[in-house]
Amino acid sequence: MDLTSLVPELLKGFTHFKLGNGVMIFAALVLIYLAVFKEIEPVLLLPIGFGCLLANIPLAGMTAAEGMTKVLYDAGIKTELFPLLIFVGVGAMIDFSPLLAQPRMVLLGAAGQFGIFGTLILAIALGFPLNQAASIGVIGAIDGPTSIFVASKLAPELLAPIAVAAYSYMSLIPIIQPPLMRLMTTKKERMIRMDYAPKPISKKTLIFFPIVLTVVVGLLVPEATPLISMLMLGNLLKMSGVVDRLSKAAENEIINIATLFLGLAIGSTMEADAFLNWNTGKIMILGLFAFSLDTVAGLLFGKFMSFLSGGKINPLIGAAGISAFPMAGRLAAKTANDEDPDNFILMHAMGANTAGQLGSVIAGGILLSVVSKMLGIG
Amino acid sequence: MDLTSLVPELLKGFTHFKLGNGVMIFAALVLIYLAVFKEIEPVLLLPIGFGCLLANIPLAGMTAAEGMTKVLYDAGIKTELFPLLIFVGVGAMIDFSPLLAQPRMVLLGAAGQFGIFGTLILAIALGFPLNQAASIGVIGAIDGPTSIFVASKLAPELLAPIAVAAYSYMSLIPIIQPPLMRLMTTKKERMIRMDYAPKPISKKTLIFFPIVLTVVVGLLVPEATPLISMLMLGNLLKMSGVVDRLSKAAENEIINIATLFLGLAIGSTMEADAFLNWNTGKIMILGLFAFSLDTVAGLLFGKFMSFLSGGKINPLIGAAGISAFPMAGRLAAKTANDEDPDNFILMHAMGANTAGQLGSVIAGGILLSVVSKMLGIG
Amino acid sequence: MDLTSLVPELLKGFTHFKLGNGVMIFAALVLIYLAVFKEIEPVLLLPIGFGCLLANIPLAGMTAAEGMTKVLYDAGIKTELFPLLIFVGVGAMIDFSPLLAQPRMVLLGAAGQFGIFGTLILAIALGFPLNQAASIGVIGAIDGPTSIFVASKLAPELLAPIAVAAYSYMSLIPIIQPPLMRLMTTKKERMIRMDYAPKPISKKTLIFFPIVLTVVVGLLVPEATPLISMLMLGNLLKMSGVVDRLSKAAENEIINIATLFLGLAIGSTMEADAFLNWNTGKIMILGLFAFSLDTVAGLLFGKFMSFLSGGKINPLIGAAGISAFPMAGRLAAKTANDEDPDNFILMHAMGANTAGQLGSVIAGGILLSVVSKMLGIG
Amino acid sequence: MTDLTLQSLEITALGMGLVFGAIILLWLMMIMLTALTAEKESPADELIPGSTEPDPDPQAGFKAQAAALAVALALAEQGQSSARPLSTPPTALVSAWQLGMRTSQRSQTGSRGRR
Amino acid sequence: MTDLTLQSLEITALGMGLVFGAIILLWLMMIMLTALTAEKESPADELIPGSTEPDPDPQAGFKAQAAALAVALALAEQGQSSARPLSTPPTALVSAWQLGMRTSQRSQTGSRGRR
Amino acid sequence: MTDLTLQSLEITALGMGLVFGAIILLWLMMIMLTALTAEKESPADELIPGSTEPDPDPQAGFKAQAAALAVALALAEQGQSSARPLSTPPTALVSAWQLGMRTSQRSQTGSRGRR
Ligand code: NA
Ligand code: NA
Ligand code: NA
Repeated sequence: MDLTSLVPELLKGFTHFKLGNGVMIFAALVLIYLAVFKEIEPVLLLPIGFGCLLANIPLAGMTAAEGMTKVLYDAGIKTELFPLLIFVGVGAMIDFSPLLAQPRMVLLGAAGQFGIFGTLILAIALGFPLNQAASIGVIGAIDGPTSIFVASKLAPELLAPIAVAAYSYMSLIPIIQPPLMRLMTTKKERMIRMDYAPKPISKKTLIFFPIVLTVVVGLLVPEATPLISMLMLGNLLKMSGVVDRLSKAAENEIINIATLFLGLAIGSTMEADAFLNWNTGKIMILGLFAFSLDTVAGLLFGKFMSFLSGGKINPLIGAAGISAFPMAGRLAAKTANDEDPDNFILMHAMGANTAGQLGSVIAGGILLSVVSKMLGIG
Repeated sequence: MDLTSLVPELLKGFTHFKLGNGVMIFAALVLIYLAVFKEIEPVLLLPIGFGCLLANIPLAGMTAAEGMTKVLYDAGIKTELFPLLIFVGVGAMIDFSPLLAQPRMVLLGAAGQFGIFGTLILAIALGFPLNQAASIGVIGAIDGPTSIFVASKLAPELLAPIAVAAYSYMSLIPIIQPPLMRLMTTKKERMIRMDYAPKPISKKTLIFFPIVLTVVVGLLVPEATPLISMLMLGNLLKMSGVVDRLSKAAENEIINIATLFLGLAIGSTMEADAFLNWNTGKIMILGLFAFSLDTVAGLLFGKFMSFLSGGKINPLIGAAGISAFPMAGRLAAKTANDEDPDNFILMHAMGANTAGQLGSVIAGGILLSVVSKMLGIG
Repeated sequence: MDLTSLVPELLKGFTHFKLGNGVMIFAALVLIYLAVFKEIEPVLLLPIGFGCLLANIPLAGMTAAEGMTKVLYDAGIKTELFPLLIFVGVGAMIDFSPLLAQPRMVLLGAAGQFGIFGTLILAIALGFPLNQAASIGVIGAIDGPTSIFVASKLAPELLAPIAVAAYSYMSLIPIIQPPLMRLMTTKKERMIRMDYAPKPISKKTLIFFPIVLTVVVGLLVPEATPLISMLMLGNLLKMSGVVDRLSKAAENEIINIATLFLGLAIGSTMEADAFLNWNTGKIMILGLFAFSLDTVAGLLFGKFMSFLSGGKINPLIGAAGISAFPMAGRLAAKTANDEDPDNFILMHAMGANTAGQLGSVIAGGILLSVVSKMLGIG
Repeated sequence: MTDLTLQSLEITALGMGLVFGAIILLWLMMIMLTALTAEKESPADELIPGSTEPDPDPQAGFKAQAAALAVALALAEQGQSSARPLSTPPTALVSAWQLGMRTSQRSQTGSRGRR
Repeated sequence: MTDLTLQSLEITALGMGLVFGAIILLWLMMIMLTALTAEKESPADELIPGSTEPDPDPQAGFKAQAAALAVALALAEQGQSSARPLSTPPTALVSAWQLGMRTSQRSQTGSRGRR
Repeated sequence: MTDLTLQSLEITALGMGLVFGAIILLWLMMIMLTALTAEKESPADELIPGSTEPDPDPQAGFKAQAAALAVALALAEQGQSSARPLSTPPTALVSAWQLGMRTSQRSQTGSRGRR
């Protein structure tokens, strides 16, 4: 054996290393840094960052035909299994009673979806084809699994930047929303107190709600059925109170394992050649636009509802209608509380926030339906 | 874009909705109702009902080529992985010491399988072909995973009604069995007390039992090996006492996740076109017959053993030999206790009940073997 | 139907039973005995033994095209998913601070890999082709997942005997190492006390370590990336402290389920025809040689470091550099303590032991790289 | 204005129209549902006045409180915590809010967080 | 009688015959097994007189009792429970039965349900 | 000496050389890493003097101790334990070692093992 012929073999890791890999490894380190030291959505950004790191180590073989992250991608992203399983777990953690106690709050969940379509328009204007523009727009659903589900159907090639934008900005909600809240509302509006003496919600209502919602949304927007039904399945497991074993499994094992694998698989698509281009940059900017537009539209609709109600509704809860569950709800309540320490609108904000969760899934399904039809693939 | 052309697109959920879908959604609601409000086998009937709901929402795509429930079906039912994993968990929960303390009780586990073959005869008479008749007969095993395992091998097209019949009637055991018990036994027989001074069972015996049983049954009835071996693996994990991690995983994560996915996947086969026909109705009736015949045969054999023992055996424990573990065992003890508040035959009944579990798996394997041979597929 | 024609059908389990099956079932019982009654690596030897039992019950169909253990093998061994998932869990249980506090200990992790190459030479001499010889050599990594990962790439046909040798001897470490320790060191050497006043390790260091290590090893030895990265992912999940859910899932659900399935799948490859041959016997002997050579080389290097340090290093910690984490580390400390009850070298031994874990993975990757290159498959 | 831009505006109009349409139908559904399933008799235990803690599983509340107490004890002893669950559900959040009031009312001993 | 009916009767006779045959072999196996593996010496801890709680893991009994106690406490505090595990294994059932006797004998404090 | 034997010696020389080379680079990396990431200020809580219990999660230590205590109690009551975790990690081992010293210093009550 000629030892000198081994030199390229020994250095292959370095000789195959491209500048882009370096850039992406730096990006991976930034994601991990945000996750670990800033605690920004760590359960997702840490695995995504680590997956990105692995994808940019040359010849490591993790993303190759039989590599581990490829296996996970094929098993859970291509089949859409992971986002749906995550939704089963999320459903088991959601409580719809604040919304059921004040049903009109559900309208705020519709207003908080303007960002989806506004972003779609802008993405078209920036030259993205319709399928990609719609996938980018769905960042405005401000809900991870919905974004991943729609993007993996319409434009899987953009999955990584869309998922990264969705989760990064979601964790930046406490930085993005408050300035817009203060800009769009007057101090007087923010100080509006809301009575909380809603009609009682029976256990029966809480059990029927996920079932009826699945059927109604399923008939209205078949494309939203996978997402909404898994969210509602999780909720039903929890609310029924008779399948403690299953709801615990949904809230723990199933969501934890799906989250870890989903993060790794998505991160592993961030290989330099595929990820490092202007589109990624544009998507990051469009994502920020989507988040802002959603918030503004939500607040405007909140002001409109406040006006209609004769000033009995605090428009801040409109900002909770964007989804970003449960951070946006908490943040709206906190902003009102900051203005007036005796003002508690948490229950109303959580009602709007769960409505936003529903609205996001429905809007995602509608977008999928309309765009598939136009592209002739529906 | 012509907006009027969109109307069919918007209403497609409704226009594709057939009467049969409505009927099946009603059936799904009944299953969910039984699970949630009557607590009838909720861990299975709730997911089955929800899966049925999803399968009958038109165009929802869950059961389509790449839909989630299709993915789960292919991963766990077609491969028979889910029923086998459930058996690992069940095995970890079974305790064979009451049976090992009174080995003759094992005979009751054979008597409780007459229902399988009686139902097969009746199904043949009703015009079912042999493979389907045998699958229907195995409802009389009165054990969910066994029924699913055999049916998925011989007649996968009947899996849904068979699974629904098996689990529904299993949960109706407290309604089906007591009248038959009172009909078939005299008050004097029901009042027979049984001494419980069995010989002690060593830990070594409890560890060797699942191993030896696997080998013996494996050699006698190779077709029963997958089921019996997974049941015994779970039992060995538990009894060995040295792999706490694994037995906990079997009893919790593995069985919970497999149960949820199995329920969803089976429910999703209940699409109106495939499910709504006379055969389903016949299967439901044949299933009830299977349960009744098993109970009667078990009681008759109990009376025979009582006679042989000179009246020292309470024939009620024969009804526990049908499997339906552990409800049937509890029920037999309760019936004796109702007749005479000082009569405790729980340990004997549990011995017969675990024997029934073994007998059901063995009978399922024998049925599979004989029928495969006759059909020339063995 | 002619009943006499059924006799062969009824006895098929026995008529297909070969002497080899009997031998292998006996071997399975020995493995289970060691696991249950001697508590030798029970979480692996029990499932391996049980899988071996199943593989040798004729016609049971578990290892057939659609059988359960075949499904598990294809899903987790062929894809290398199970050993990698186990490493995620192991990583979450490893603590690198003793090593980071005394970085020079890492050299002992290199010395403890001589056994890999020594065994390879011997295997070549015994007539094994290069790919098989290298797979046998990697038993000397003394780390289960590394052995399985390398063997499944280079010589999957030898997976079963290699895995059995690796795990059996690993559990015999307390019997294999002490005589060699006493043989290779003087009483005076064994009594050397080591100060433990290392420099403090910050939380930041513990978080950066797994990340930097992944990149450095990934660039140096791309073939080691899958193993090292999953080990480091688990460690990062734990050390970051922000993803409690995920690190708990890694340490519990993920590793437990992967371990059970891996054991069953590997055991199921121990079918008599494939397993019972001289090669298996040779591999068992070569494996013992690998363990011994590793220990001797580690001790010699420990003596060398002791000499260089002017007698401040206890050479016993060299024996902990073989990997076999964490038994070897504990054993080295115990041996020193037996000689002098006031001598505590546990922290130093654990540093060397974690170094051995890293060295084993790196050596496995290097072996894979060099041998693949030579065989022209790299 | 290009065809594409027109198309995107159409999608927006159609999409938001459908979203509002669907949501309004949901609103009606919720009103009907709450009306139809409201408890006639009002046993205090069954009626949960818009609480975010519906206690379908009556132990859940107990567990949540026990867990919260256990966490509080642990925090008091340790000074800080960096453990962070996956996007804390609102139940936990609001429960913590309610916990303050409840714990002041009851003095429970021996509570323990179980899985 | 048709051929099919005859065939089904044959299957029944053969099937039940084989079931009884296999079960009788199991019976013999169990008798031999219990005879061969019976403990010669009889340390009270090792011999479990037909108990359904074989305690292969000695902590299991403790855990089951601790869990049962914890549940009992929780129930007492909450009034009712609708949580229902997957087809409760008989061990749990009989343990509950035995629990009554045991708890009356021992007064244990500090028990805690762990996973 | 055959070609094959020569080849295997070559692999050994090359392989062990590379292993030592890689390990030496790791050594340098570790020295640099610890130097670069060492805490300048030294708040006692942040600096863990080579402890095997780095407490990235400050509750971990507490939990480990609580669990250890719970196990100890259980063992004391039951007499023996055959439960055995998957190759006990060294943390647990060394923690147990440190536990002795720590428990002698603090008298903690109400600790409970949680998941
Ligand atoms: Na939204
Ligand atoms: Na039966
Ligand atoms: Na090694």
